[in-house]
Parts: sequence; structure tokens; C-alpha cells
Amino acid sequence: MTYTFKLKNQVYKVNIEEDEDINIVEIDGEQKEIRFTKVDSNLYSVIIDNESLTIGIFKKGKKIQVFYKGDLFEIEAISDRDGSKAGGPGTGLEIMSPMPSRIVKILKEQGDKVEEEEPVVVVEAMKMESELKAPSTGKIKEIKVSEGDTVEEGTILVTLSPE
Amino acid sequence: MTYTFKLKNQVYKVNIEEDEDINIVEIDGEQKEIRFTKVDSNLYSVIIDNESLTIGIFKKGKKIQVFYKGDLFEIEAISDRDGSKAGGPGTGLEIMSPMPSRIVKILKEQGDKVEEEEPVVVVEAMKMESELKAPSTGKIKEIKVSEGDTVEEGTILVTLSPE
Amino acid sequence: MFKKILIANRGEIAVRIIRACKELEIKTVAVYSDADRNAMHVMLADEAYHIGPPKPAESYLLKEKIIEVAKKSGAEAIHPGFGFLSENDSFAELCEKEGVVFIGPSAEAIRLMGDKITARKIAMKAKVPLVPGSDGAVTDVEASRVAEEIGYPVMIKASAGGGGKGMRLVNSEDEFEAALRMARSEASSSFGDDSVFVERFVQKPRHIEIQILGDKHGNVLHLFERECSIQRRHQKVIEEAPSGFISSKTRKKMGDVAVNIAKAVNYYGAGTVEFIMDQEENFFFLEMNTRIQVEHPVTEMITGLDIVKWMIRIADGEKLPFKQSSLKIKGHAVECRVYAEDPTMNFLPSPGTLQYIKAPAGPGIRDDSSMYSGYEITSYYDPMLSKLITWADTREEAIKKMKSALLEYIVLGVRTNIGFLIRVMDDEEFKKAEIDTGFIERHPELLNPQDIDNEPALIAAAMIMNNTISGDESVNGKATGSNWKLAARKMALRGSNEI
Amino acid sequence: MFKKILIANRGEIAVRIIRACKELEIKTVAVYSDADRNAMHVMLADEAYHIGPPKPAESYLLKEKIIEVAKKSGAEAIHPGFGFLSENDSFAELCEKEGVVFIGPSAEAIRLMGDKITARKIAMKAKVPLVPGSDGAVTDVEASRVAEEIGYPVMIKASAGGGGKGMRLVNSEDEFEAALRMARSEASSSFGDDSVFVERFVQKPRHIEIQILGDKHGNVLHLFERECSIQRRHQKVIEEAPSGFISSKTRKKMGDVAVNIAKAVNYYGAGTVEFIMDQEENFFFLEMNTRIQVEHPVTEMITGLDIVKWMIRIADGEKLPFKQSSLKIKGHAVECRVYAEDPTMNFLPSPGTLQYIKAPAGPGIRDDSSMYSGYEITSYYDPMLSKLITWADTREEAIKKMKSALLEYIVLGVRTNIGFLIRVMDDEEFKKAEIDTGFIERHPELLNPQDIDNEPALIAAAMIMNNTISGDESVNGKATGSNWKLAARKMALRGSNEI
Repeated sequence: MTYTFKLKNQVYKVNIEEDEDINIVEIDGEQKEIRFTKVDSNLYSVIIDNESLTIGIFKKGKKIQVFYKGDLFEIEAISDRDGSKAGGPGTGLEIMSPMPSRIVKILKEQGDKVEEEEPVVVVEAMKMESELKAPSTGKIKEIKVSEGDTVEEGTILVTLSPE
Repeated sequence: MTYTFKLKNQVYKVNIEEDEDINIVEIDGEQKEIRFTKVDSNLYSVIIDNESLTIGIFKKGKKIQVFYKGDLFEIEAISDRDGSKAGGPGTGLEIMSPMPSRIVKILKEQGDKVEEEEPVVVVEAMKMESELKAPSTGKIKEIKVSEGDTVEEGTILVTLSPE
Repeated sequence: MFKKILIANRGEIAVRIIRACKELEIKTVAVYSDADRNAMHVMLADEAYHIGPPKPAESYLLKEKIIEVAKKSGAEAIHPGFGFLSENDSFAELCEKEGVVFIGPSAEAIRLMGDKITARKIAMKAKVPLVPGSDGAVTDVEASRVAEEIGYPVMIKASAGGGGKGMRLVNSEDEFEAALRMARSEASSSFGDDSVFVERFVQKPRHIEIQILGDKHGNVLHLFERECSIQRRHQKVIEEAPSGFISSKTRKKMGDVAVNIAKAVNYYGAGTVEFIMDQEENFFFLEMNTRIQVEHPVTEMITGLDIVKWMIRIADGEKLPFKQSSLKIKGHAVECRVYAEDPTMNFLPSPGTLQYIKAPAGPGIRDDSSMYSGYEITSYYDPMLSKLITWADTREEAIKKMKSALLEYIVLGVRTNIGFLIRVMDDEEFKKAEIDTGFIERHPELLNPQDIDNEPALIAAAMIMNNTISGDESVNGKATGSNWKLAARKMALRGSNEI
Repeated sequence: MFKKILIANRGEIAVRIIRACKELEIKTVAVYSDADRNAMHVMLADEAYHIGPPKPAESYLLKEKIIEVAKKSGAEAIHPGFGFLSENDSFAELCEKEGVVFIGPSAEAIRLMGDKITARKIAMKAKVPLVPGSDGAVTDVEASRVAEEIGYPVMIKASAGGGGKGMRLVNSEDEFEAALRMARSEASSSFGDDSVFVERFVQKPRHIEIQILGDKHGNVLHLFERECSIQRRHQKVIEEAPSGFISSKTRKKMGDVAVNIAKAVNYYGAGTVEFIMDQEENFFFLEMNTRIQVEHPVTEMITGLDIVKWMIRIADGEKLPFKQSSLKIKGHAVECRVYAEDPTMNFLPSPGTLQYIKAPAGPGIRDDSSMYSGYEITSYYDPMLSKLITWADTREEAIKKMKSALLEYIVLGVRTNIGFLIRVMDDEEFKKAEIDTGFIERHPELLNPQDIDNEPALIAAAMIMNNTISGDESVNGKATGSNWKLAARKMALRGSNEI
């Protein structure tokens, strides 16, 4: 079975075959033998050829998070249809709350022009204030929150329209 | 609700009432307020009046194991009927395997007289040999295993009849 | 010696203090908010009292309530840790009035050093070099004028501030107004006081500080320096002792000066005199922290002294039994603050439930933490997961040990800065101690590296898609974390358990 | 320096060695048996190779196979740890023949010291006092005669022995025959050699040993003594450095003598010369262990040296850069071996799955372990859960710290000796260092105390009966341990993964 993944805006194809007692993975044209065993709910000891790694794995819908050696990798599984059109949601024309936070100040109004990297919203979380900036140059299309609101991670605060 | 427990051959009565937000326990005629919260599957943070303890709790049938401050307590819950006759199974007239082990040598034969603390069986576990001794003076009633056998924890190896 | 001490704090520092007390055979009393019923400081203390809702202002900052618990429980002294009430002179005063020993300096010393402007005056009197800047709190107009005078870049700082809150670096005039507004706003929400001052920004500055220990008999010693130049958002991330940069001559000079400042306010207990240093080893007084500091462990590792235990002994009236000349530096120690935060998103905090956490261990490794598998990092408090400290004979070995230890650290359920810290340990400039407070900004590649080995991640993803392994058990509620949530929900349903 | 090392061991010592290699930037190769696929040494190593079924004779003792893996993986050296092949001279020889460096002394030194009778002769030549006894291995009849001659109590010891196996104390003639039979039987099954010898049993003996470090250039140093008098079943349970008993004069004498023995066999690497000592500080040579020892951490804590790293450097040909006179003792360290065993049942091993394990941490605490929640302690290998080590300025503080740390240790799923260890730390004789190898037998109340606070246990039991809390989730397969079992079962179904 071959899967297509997106990781940091790069697309990869990985083929995996379950053999009798091990898995064979083909990646970048190279074959690897995979042995694994479970350590805890989402934690596995994985031996790739003979390289040993301890890997944390989470699946949330089409998103897969993998942790090892101190880093978290976020991978999107894309079906072949998705693969052809690429991109998908998250067009870069919105400002999202990166974590649960409180809206301290909204610096722009609907219709205002903004430059890429220009601050648009000030949020507070864990006693720190942070400026959320415009991801690209454009116009403020809609402001979906008010000052003082408390928002969840991933809430879309402001949408932009391209110039 | 009042429960009767046996711990190290002593019998205790404990009354527990669930109040709105805390539990009230009466033990030795003294009332205590209990607050608890779960930390992991079998691990609880318990505050008794204001004394804080981290307690591991396991239930295996009528046996309850409780761990704190480095020690494991084994408690038997006895219903009132059990309570009156006391004792129950495990009359002290048998030699059990305390852990998974291999029978190295059986030192007695059926019908032999044995003194309390006299070695009856030699077992090996984790590369250590240990002598299992007669719990009381008596006669060997039945030998249920043979040399070389591998046995589980709790297997009855030898039964005795009282003198 | 005290028989019982109340710890007016939470998190790893509360755990650290409880451990010190246990080793001194002193009973410990914890206090906790609704959010902390499951916290490790509650589990480790001998007694625990609920004091209010999660917000600090309604629990950990309630002076009267905390003193009431101390009296009720029979605690003879209160250790405030850091943050919360640790530098609150009126709390220290209230303790004294109520007959409970405050484990820290006098209310007077806290007051004098707590106001940055007064502290500057004391330093000036003690002939300690100061960074040029405004002579105290300023109005918006004055601030702008002073900034012009001393020349950009300038720093705006909250008068009542600390820990980087209400602090802003301004590179040019056109950024000044916005920065001033945000600094005042943060200062106001963090400290209830929006006054700020302005001072010159030292180029490529190092942050070097001296640990002080004084007793109630007039003896003040220093335990050498710590270098804390690796910072993000003006907060220390990596600290070490000794500094890999300064000469022993500078070390002595800084130590003497720090002792002088401390003596000027009749200081006792543990304290830290912070300096900013340029690349020519010129140093300027920044402030004095009149409490135990997050990064105290590195000093403990190189001196063999237990600073928290000494704070307690000093509060009990004990004399320091050693002299400055008998203190020696042995080896080198590095501390990394492991945070639940996302380095790729400018270190944004990443709250959540720790599904799995496994700290490194072994020779020369110290993990000061209050975390466990199943614990929830809430957004109420600081998202620090652990202070990981390594000690070795040399700086080079301590850094290698730190890298190795970080590679062993497993944290699942939240984002962390572990990968970033590993890359710092591998950085050539860091290894050569060529660091300053702009280090992280200068090295964006450490936050979001491009040349990272992602093959295992893709293989793991393929295995999960193939249902060879299952990665979503947490969703089914089987994981520890979810069990915890269940318990928490049950707690909530049962209502809080106020004293 | 080596680029890659194979660790021919498992458990905490394999983890300890892997950590040392990582800090030296050496790649590590683990080997594992079927029972150890989940073991921490496999997870931490850079590479891992399967070598056979659980039984040591079919995996960890396979000399040729292990050397084959070393060559295949490109490892230039093998660290044998302790136990298994660590004191096997033919393995050391085979390594040399195959061009792989054996991290340890020469095969010759292992052979000379490995046979207790030869070792006694070497010691005699080096003018080291010896315990009176049989002049080598004896027949049953000779053994009985020698015992009569030197007088009861006597010790029967396996010639090829170590670690208490094949060792029996005999108090009187009528016990002798049974003890001899069991000693021979254990010796035979443990070492494949049933020869034994007999020697006088020293009354109230202390076990004191000297750590040796020698390089390949003829330099041999000692790193002072360890006292390991607290033993059960002739195995060390609690060790400390320095001894709380001996004078510095005796320390020097023992150190000199130990260095002499080591020099007599051109010793290099780490080794330990073990002595038995009576209560008047007279000491007699016991044996030399030609490998790293379980209790090496206490010596590391008081000297600041990393013995495992030095073993590797020495094997690589490095010269020891310090002199005897530059080595100093700093502070005091205590080690407790935390076992999965039942002190109330004469320390019977208690295998099982660790449902939850949480080690203590903080200043001065070192936990050398290879355990984690969900790991299964099998009956194939030693049931040690952890070596817990504390360091402090004084013996008194180190003991208090140990007690406090042990109280923090949570282990669910198996029985442990933690409660027992806590009570030893509280024992008045232990605190005064009035100890000998009969300490545990003399203190049955530490194994099964009567005055213990059982009220919380009864309260917990009532809560469980009342269904206020649930104590049987492990049965429902929700706990970590059970998840692990599931995985293990799946593994077993898939068959083993041989190389």
C-alpha cells in the first residue's frame, strides 16, 4: 500500500508492505525493515533496519503527529484526489488563535489595508501579550471577535481578502 | 455503610458515608474527612483531614492491596457471615509457591512427619534457590508437584494434616 | 529548627522546597487552588489546604488566607518560593505581625530593592556602575525625550516589573509609541502599576548575575556567578555556572560589588544581584531579586551547597558556617528550562494534558520538575515542564551531557522546546560561549530547522495509515491523560472542597 | 576515540553505559533477547540487534554471536557491563583475536583473579592478609575436615562464584552437609562448576572494598573505599562511600594494598578489591572483581569522576591525567538497591508488570534504572528496579535525603523492598554506622514492622468497597501495564524477529 504525505509543504510517497513478521517500507526508492513494539498508549519502540528510535505517534483525523529526538512532526495524509489539487483549507488568508487566549486589542478595522507581517490583533495567554500579524498583504475582510473575548485554539479571528 | 476488614490477622471496622462533596470515614471511633483525586489508573492523591498521601490501590476479588510510603498492605474484606466464623481459606496447612518457580527438590515424602519451620521443598526462581518450610508441625498429606515442575505463584505444592 | 513550614507556592519550586524540608525533617504544608488539586506539591507535602479558585489573585496571592492556613496547621514559617508573594514586602510584614517567620529577607530589604528606581539609587551609592537612563518613572512625553537623549536602541521597563513582563526593546523612534503602550498595558495587568522607565540598550549584552547568601548576623557571601544570556521574550531559557566568558578577576569584582549592595540593605537569606555585561566585561547593575531564583540549581551544582536549605536555616537564625575564602567552584553546570511551548510559533505556550512524560536520569543529571504522566498544563500558570540540570567536570562535558539528556526526554501531549534546546547544545557559537541575549533571535534556524531527519516520521505515518499501529487511543479515552480528565470532571461535579 | 561501541548487557548497567557513550559522542549498539525487545537499553541505543531467546545461555552469553553483531554493526569495542560475559577471560581473548577491543582488563588478569584460589595466592604474595581457610577447592570430605580445623562458623563458597551465588554460611557441624549440597548445586547451575572452598567466618564482619582504576601505561590508582555491609542473601542492598567507620589511616592502608594487588596482575580498567573487615579494622582479602560494579555510583558521587567513561577512555589507550594525591573525597553518598521482592517473605523476587513507577528526583538524587510504567519484570533476569543514590555534605544528610527520596518512590504492580529500605534509613544502629553483614538478620522488625500506620490502608479499602474509587481498572485492560501485555502478546503472535 502506498501513502502520500505532506510534511512542511513537501509531498512524500511511502510504500508499506506487511511481511510475515516485519514491515517493509519503501521511501525515496530505498527499502527498510521496520520492527516495532508498543511501550505505552501512543509510544513505540521502533527499529528501522537496525536503527533504534522511541517514537510518539498521534492521529487526529487526517493529521498525524510524530515525536522523536525532541521534535514534533506534523504530517497530513493526502488521498490521491487531494494530492492533485494540493493546498486544501488554510489558504493563508486568515488569522487564527494559536492557543486558548484572550483578545486584548484589535488594531485594525474592517476594510483596512494591511501589509504582510503587520500586527492586527493583540492576544494574551499565560500572562504574555503577543501580536498576531497578517500572514500576507491584503484587506481586512471580516473581524470575527471583539476585545475581551476568550477564544479557543484554532479559532479564526480575522479573515483577509487578497489585494 | 460499615465494612469489616482483616489486615495482618487483626479485624477492623470502618464506616464510610458519602457527603455532598467529601467522604466521612469513621475508624476507631474517630471521624475523618476524606478528599481524593485520581492521578493514574490505580493511583490516588488522598487527603485525610488535611494529611496528604499518595496511595496506590488494587482490588482482586475480596483482596485489596494498598501501597503508600514504600509499603504494601493486604486487606481482606470480610462480610458479616465470614466475620463470625473468621479465618476462611488458607488454613496454614499448605505450602504454596510464593512466585513463579521451578521445583528443585522435594525433601519429604507423603506421610512424613514435619516440624514447624522444617524445610520441605527447594524451589528455584530468578537463579536463587530457596527452601519452603512447613508452616506448622504436622504430617505430609499430599505432594502435588514433582521435581523439575514449573509452577505459578500461589500453586499449592504440598498439603499437611495437623498432628 | 522549625517543626513545620508552609509553602506559599506551587509547581516545581514548591516541590523543591518540600524536598528540602523533608530532608531537614520539617513537616510541610501545601496550599492549592482548584486547578492544583492534582499537583505534585500537594501529593508530596505532609498536609494540604485548599485556598481558592485557579486565578492567583484569588488563591496564591491571598496573604491573609495563607497566613490563616499557616496558623491553623501550626506552621511556624512560610517559604514563598519565587513569583506570587515572594517579593511582596507587605506580606513579609504581615507574617512578622502575625508571628509567622517569613523565609526571605526583611520587608525593608524587599521594599528597597523591589522598586527599581530606589534600587538604582542604592547601587549608585554603593558605587556600582549603572546603565544610563531615565531617573525614575516617566510620563509618555518624558520617556520619549529620554530615549532621544540616550540614543536608540532603548529599553522600556516596568518600574514594578520582573521576568520580562512589561519590558520592550525599541530600535527606533517610530516603534517607540506602540512599544510604550504595550509595556504599560502589560505592566498594569501584571503588577497593577503602569509606571515605566527608559534606559540605554547595551549592544550584544550578556546577562550575568551573582548569587548572594546572607545570615541574620551580618555575614554576606556570594556563591559566584551564573550566566543567563540565552533568553527568549526577555525570559531566561538556558543558564550556566560559572560563566564560560568572564575572567576570575571580573568574577571577584562582581562578587564584591554584589556583596556590597546586599550589605547596604542589611540583606539576609538568598538573593541575586543581576548585571548586564558588554562584550568587554564591563558590567552594569540591573536589579536585585530578593528571593530564590529559578536558576539556583546551577549554583548548587558547582558549590555543593543546598541554597533552599540554607534559606531555611538562616530564617531560623543559624550563622553561615563557611567563609568566602572556603567556597570553591567545582566543575560546570548547565540548566535548560523545558517548556510546553512551540518554538516554531515564537515560543507560544502550548497547554494540554501530558499524555506521557519521561525524564532523563543518571550521573550528573538533575531534573527539577513537578510533572507526571496525566498531569494537565493549564493556561493559569507558567508552562514550565522541568528544569533540567547537568553537571560535569568541564563546560564541554556538561553541554554534551545536556544534549544527551534532552534526547532522552520524552513528552507527549503538548508541544515543547526540547528539539530547540538540543540544537542550541549543538550550536558552535554556544559551545564557544559566544553568546548574548540576542542569541536566539540571531539563530532562527534553531527554531525551525530545515535539515532535520524526517524519515522516521514518514515511516511512522505510513504505519499508522496502514493500521499496523494505532495512534489514536487517547481519543478512545484509554490513555492516562483521559483518565485524568475523567477524574477532574468528577471533581468538578462534586464541587470544590473549600476549607 | 571509538566511534561505535557494542554493549553486551541489559538492564540499568547497559543504560548506564549507553548514556556514558552518548556523552562521549560514541554511537551505541544494543543486543537483546526476546524478553528484552521492550527494554530501555534497546530504546536508548542508536542500534539494536536481536540475539536470541530469553535464557542468558542462549543470548547474552553467546560470545561468537555478540562479536558477529559487533563486526556487522561496525562497533570497534565491546563493553560487557557486569555479570554475563564481563569476567569471562575466553570472551576477552576472543574479542582480541577478532580485532574488537574488550572494555575491561586483559584476559590474563581476568583469569588470574577469576579463580578464587589463584587470587588468594596472588594476594598472599602481595602480603595482603587472608582469611584462614582451605587451600583451594575441596572434596566433600576435605571440606568437612577444614571446617572442623578452622572452627565454626564457616563459609562455603563457589570457586567460580560471585554475587552470593553458591555461597552458604554454616553455623554448626550438623548444618554442614545440607549447606554443602545446596552450595554445590547452585554453583553448578550458576557457573557450570560445582567446586567450592571453605573459610573461617569473621564475626560481625563488614564488607569494605576499594575501587581501582588503572590505565594501559602502568598507572594504577584507587578511588577510596565503599562500605557494602548491609546485605541480604549475601547480596549487597545498601552501599555507601566513604565508609562511616574506618579511619583515614586504614583507608590509606587498604588503598595501597589494593593498588599492589592490581599491579601484580598488570591491571587496567576499573576493578574492585573486596575485603572483609572485623570490628577492630582488621581487614582480609576476599576477591577482586575485574569489572565495573553495581555500586560504582557512590564512588562517582564522592570523587566527581565518571568511572564508566574512564573505562572507555582507558580501553582506547588514554593515560589517567590525575595522580593519587589529587583525588579527594567530597561529601558522602549512599546507594539503595530497589528490588522487586518481598521483604516479608525473605526477600523473594516478585516478578510482574510495573503498572506505575515514579522515581524521586531533585538535588543530590540519582536514579540509575531501566524501568518505566508498563515494563514487565520477568523471572529471567535480576529483579532490580533501580539503584537510588543520594549525595550530601555529610553522611547524616545523605541518609536523610535517601529516606526522603525513598518515600517519594512509587512502584505499583510488584512488591518492593522500599518500605524496608526506609526503615533502615531510620534505624539508630545504621545511622551510627554500627553495621555488619548480619545487620538485616539482626533486625527482623525492619522487614515486617508491627507499629506501622495502617489507617490510610483501611480508609482506602473502605473507599474501594464503597465504590467511591475503583481499584480494578487493570483488570479491564485499561491500564498501561495491560496495554503493554496486549502488545507483547501481539509480538509473540507475529513471531520473533531474529537477525
